[in-house]
Amino acid sequence: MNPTAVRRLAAYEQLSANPYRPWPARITSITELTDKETLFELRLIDDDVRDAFKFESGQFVEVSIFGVGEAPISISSAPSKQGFIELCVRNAGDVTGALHSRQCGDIVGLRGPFGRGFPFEEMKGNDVLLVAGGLGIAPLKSLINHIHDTRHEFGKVTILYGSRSPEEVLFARQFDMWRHRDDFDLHLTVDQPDETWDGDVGLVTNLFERVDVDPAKTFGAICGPPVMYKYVVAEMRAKGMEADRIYVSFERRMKCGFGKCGHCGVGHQYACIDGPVFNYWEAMNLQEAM
Amino acid sequence: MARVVVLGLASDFGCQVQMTNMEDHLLDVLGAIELEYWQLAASGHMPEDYDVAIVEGAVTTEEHVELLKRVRETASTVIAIGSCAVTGGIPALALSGDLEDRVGCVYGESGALVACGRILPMPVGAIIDVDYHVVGCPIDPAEFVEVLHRAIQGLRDAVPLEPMCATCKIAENTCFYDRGEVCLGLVTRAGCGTKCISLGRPCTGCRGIAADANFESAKAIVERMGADLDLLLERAQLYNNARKDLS
Amino acid sequence: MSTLTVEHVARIEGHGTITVDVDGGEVRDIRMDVIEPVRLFESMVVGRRFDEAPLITSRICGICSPNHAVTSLKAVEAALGIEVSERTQLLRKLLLYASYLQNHATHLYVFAAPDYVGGGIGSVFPLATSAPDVVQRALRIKKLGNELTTALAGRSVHPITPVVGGFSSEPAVSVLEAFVPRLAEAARDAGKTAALVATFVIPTFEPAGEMLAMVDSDDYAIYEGSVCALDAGWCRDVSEYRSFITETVVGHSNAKHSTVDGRPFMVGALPRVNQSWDRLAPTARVVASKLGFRPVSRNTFHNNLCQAIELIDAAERCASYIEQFAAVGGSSTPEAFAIKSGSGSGATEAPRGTLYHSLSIDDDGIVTAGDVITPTAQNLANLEADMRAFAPTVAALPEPEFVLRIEQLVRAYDPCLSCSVH
Amino acid sequence: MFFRVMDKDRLPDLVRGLAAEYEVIGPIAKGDEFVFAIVSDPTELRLDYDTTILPPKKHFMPPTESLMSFRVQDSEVVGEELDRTPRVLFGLHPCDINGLMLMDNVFLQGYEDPYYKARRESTLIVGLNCMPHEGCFCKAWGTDEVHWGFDIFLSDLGDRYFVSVRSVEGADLLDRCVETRQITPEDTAEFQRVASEFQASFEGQPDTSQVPLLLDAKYDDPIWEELGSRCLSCGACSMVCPTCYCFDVRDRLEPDGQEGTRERVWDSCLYIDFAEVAHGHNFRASRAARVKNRYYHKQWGYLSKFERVLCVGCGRCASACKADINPRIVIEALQAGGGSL
Ligand SMILES: Cc1cc2nc3c(=O)[nH]c(=O)nc-3n(C[C@H](O)[C@H](O)[C@H](O)COP(=O)(O)OP(=O)(O)OC[C@H]3O[C@@H](n4cnc5c(N)ncnc54)[C@H](O)[C@@H]3O)c2cc1C
Ligand code: SF4
Ligand code: SF4
Ligand code: SF4
Repeated sequence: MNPTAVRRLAAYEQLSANPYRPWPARITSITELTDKETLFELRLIDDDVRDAFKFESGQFVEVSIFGVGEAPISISSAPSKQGFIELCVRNAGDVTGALHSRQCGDIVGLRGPFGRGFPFEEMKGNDVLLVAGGLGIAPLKSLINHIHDTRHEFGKVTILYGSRSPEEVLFARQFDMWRHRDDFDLHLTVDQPDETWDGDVGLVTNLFERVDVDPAKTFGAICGPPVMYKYVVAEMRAKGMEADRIYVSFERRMKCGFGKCGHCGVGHQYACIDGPVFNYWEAMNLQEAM
Repeated sequence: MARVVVLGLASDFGCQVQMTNMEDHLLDVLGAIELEYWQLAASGHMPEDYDVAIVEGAVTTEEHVELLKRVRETASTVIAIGSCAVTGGIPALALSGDLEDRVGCVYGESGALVACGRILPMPVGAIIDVDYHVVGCPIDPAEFVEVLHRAIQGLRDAVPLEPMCATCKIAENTCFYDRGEVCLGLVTRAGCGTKCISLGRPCTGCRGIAADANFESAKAIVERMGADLDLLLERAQLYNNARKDLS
Repeated sequence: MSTLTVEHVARIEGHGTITVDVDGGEVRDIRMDVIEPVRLFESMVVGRRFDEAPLITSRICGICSPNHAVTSLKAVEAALGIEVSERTQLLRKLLLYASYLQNHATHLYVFAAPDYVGGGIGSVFPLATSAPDVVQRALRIKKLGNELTTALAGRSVHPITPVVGGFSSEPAVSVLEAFVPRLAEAARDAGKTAALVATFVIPTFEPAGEMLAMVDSDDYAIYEGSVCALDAGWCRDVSEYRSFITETVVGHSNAKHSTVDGRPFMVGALPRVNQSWDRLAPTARVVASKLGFRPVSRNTFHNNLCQAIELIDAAERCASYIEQFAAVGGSSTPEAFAIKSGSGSGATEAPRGTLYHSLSIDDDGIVTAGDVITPTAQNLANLEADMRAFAPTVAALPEPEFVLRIEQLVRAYDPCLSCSVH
Repeated sequence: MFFRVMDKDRLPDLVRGLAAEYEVIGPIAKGDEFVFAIVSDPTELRLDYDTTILPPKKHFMPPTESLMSFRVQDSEVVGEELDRTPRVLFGLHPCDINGLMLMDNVFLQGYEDPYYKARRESTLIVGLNCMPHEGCFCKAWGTDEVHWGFDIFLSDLGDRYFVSVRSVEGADLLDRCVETRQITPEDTAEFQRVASEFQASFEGQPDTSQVPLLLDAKYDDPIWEELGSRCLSCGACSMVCPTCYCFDVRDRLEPDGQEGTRERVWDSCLYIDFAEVAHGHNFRASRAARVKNRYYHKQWGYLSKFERVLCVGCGRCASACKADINPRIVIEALQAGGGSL
């Protein structure tokens, strides 16, 4: 093996030797998206660890702020972009709050990537229907960007995204641009519009009237607040999509991220290692899933 | 650095004494804050402005009420320490019966002189919003420091929600109910490491009733274990007399 | 006439305000207003079960809670006719003395010293940088006292293990023995403390109050003994305390005032050292003598030095109690007893002076009446008398200086105002 | 595996021999009960114990343990120690050895847990046969016997122990510490007799054959509400369980706020906030849901992953639970058709 490969392998082993140990990462960019959500770009400091860090869309990292704690956060950037990751974080409590008070250049800890992501390879050659509610766009954003970077390998790509209000629309600027592209069919809706809003109004499920789905060659991907799944799945099923072509990403309380701490149980599975992305066929049979 | 004041209402100062009882760390803690006023330990006047107010003691006078309102306007963070401040504690025992009778009992006919401005005892939270709670009678110095750091960092309050029994098992104590004795651990906030129980005394509930206590079930347990239900109910009042829902 | 007030006097336990009426440079009147709110403990024990009385009354004071707990236990035991074992008594004495270590160290270094050291620095905290060894010494003694109380009683504030008839749990002998070398060090630290206190510049001041303390024929009295009056020369059984101490409610203070034979009186370290000088540990006596202290002293300001002397004594005595504990047999497991009606009282010497508790219990073990007299409550009348006598001698000083002197006098008593308003 | 016989009066030799090289932990009395604790003198050992308050898991995953210490300012890990103290756990009953093997599945498969692994690798297990006590229902799960998972196993034959030796370390140890002898046909016969007597002394073990099926069928049974109304959410059951492994991770700062420790502490799925996520959504807000989860995870969820049930029938949770929630009774009630206990 060449020396670089050996070094990388060593770094990789180090990475996995103690999965509880966070690796220092520097915040290299901070973009405020809304009042509560901010996009953080992070770079692992150690070159070899950074090179060894490979992930899939839908996977998450544990963000670690020593003295405060850890929080699982989905990676929002695409695996096709290497050397950094983006996290879209809502200020929801201790760790996420502490992260929001950090500045560019500050160091935080990262562990991961953990969990099962979306079956990107399997999705290739198909249409994709992505449905996000609120912060659920965070993991889907990674998938969307990844698809974007390999756009020619996919059929029709439809994105349905519901937010509470126009101020809460995440990645608004980017989506605004995308609305005018014809390789992405993007629909935004808000529950409570204001005078600036010229898009749809109502629940994300209302948008289904506008989409045409070829159930045999479409994959669905859903992420949003707990109440949303049932209704969105029902719409997809109504369009004739099979349960095993729908993927859902779940949020649960998590401490370790790799199947030990027991917090993220969903039925007989753990959201951290068996998910967070579940095939709906599996999820259907999980107690407490939806 | 956070500018901190320490205030005492009606109490025995035990919690403030506990704050000094971490000899090894006192100076470290003081290094992490700017202590602006602490009547017990330093001369000086209460400053106009400060960030964190640490309040010990129950509210028992109109003056306390006024003071707390001012404190709430000034401080961004209020920490209530000790049972007196958090649940009304032992001072709230004076809630049962008639205040005038009580004053008469202690001060005789001259009672009116001293009772002036005296009101029924209340926890601090009955007057103002409290951001952080350090429970116990007295508080545990280490727990105090932990909460202080949480407060300085702006983390959320983290009083355990569950009752005592898990810690009691971790300490490998034999349950008092196995001997037919009443223990308030069934419903009392965890977090003290079951100090009393490990030293052979049943929990008297000084940390207050746990947010997630199942009091109804506890009563059934006491009866089933052949222990004294009246005693459970009375003991539950000892530090929780300001609550009306425990019977 | 103008009025000078010192609100919320710092570095004392509890809230008090000094009010001085001045007329043309002359002090007309001076008062100690205990504004600490009334707490009604005596009424709160009524209706509760007898075994809760020690637990409740321990909450009168967080500084001398071991004394309140033990004194209340003595009252309960007297009411129920329970005799505790020698082992229990020994552990209780050890507990009380251990709490002296932490009490006196805190008072001398944290409360009193800032008045005298470095020209009145207001708090002990600046000393951490200017005289770190002094602060370290203070913390060392305090910590030892706390750890020893914790080893005995589970924690240093509001003891857990002392229960009616004995202890719910006792430490292993080896745990206590590990304290002995540290106690020897503490005795040396206490010696240095006494030397430091002896450098405090205090006025010559001979007030006229009586002095009361418990006296025991064969021990420095803290756990048992009879109460003796220094001037009057009598000794009485503690159970008669109501017959020799008269309490009156005064208008300006939430704490009652006490007199004996119609005179105000002082309790605390000075009266104790005055009356039990011969029973002090020899080293304590030697150090005291070297520092120029001779009993009997009437100077209230000597109370601080006497506390330092008691610190030495406490360190020595704790070590010897631990030795005795290793040798004494028996058990501290609570004695068996039957609940019956009765009344009883108990007293101990708390760091600040004699503490009395009494209780009446009915057939079901429910408390029907309670009474407590704390040391500070006894001292207040004397403190005011002292202030009246002392103020004119310093009235000519500039105001801040005047206030400091008056506060020095107040702190010499190591008052515990929240205690006084139980 | 091979077998030896050791006379009972040699036991102190064995313990002392072990103590020379290892920290020896065994059952000792605490009040009227027993606990696993460091044995400083062989006479303290109470090999006649029925069960202990806490199971041996506390020696592999302490109630509170430091994962690492850190410096706040630059997010550096400044300390991370694995506990490799050589230890012997002496006198474990089969249920507890089985319990450890169930813990192994969690902590040694997939991502290895280095803290658990380090302790596990440096600990020898000396097993001991037992007789069922009132609360045992190990036989119902087949955890009354153990064929591996120990280094040596002692079976009490009255005046001697029948010693089963499983590992090389076990064999070495025995060689070094104590005098043993070859087994005779009489020893084997007696060993068999004791084993049969043990098997015969189980009374009324619940029928567990249908448990997973029953749980599937009885998901909405009123029994869960009934249990929920009783449960104190105290978590005692999880603490005393040899197979409950859930934990929380907390950061604790030193008083100066500059450094701190990241700690792992035992957690319980019965606590109200166990499955609560940000913004207050609680996936198991009711006590009933939480009690039910304990049963579903142990007797169904874990089973689906590791083909074993996460219970060894030790009965500890039943005696720790003041609310009288007892898996054995729950199983029997479900088997009897559910509806109520
Ligand atoms: C796989 C996965 C992916 C995720 N991806 C993202 C993402 O991309 N972006 C994102 O922003 N979030 C994401 N989350 C959610 C995120 O992990 C949580 O918001 C975060 O863990 C909150 O942590 P915290 O320390 O900030 O909040 P905490 O301080 O831990 O507060 C949140 C928790 O504490 C509870 N709580 C709050 N107050 C109290 C109280 N007073 N007493 C008791 N409990 C209380 C809350 O209900 C909640 O359970 C994801 C979660 C998972 C599981
Ligand atoms: S009831 Fe009391 S003694 Fe029993 S387990 Fe709970 S805390 Fe422990
Ligand atoms: S669930 Fe109960 S019986 Fe089963 S292993 Fe755990 S403690 Fe023992
Ligand atoms: S021990 Fe019993 S009461 Fe406590 S959480 Fe477990 S099941 Fe509920």
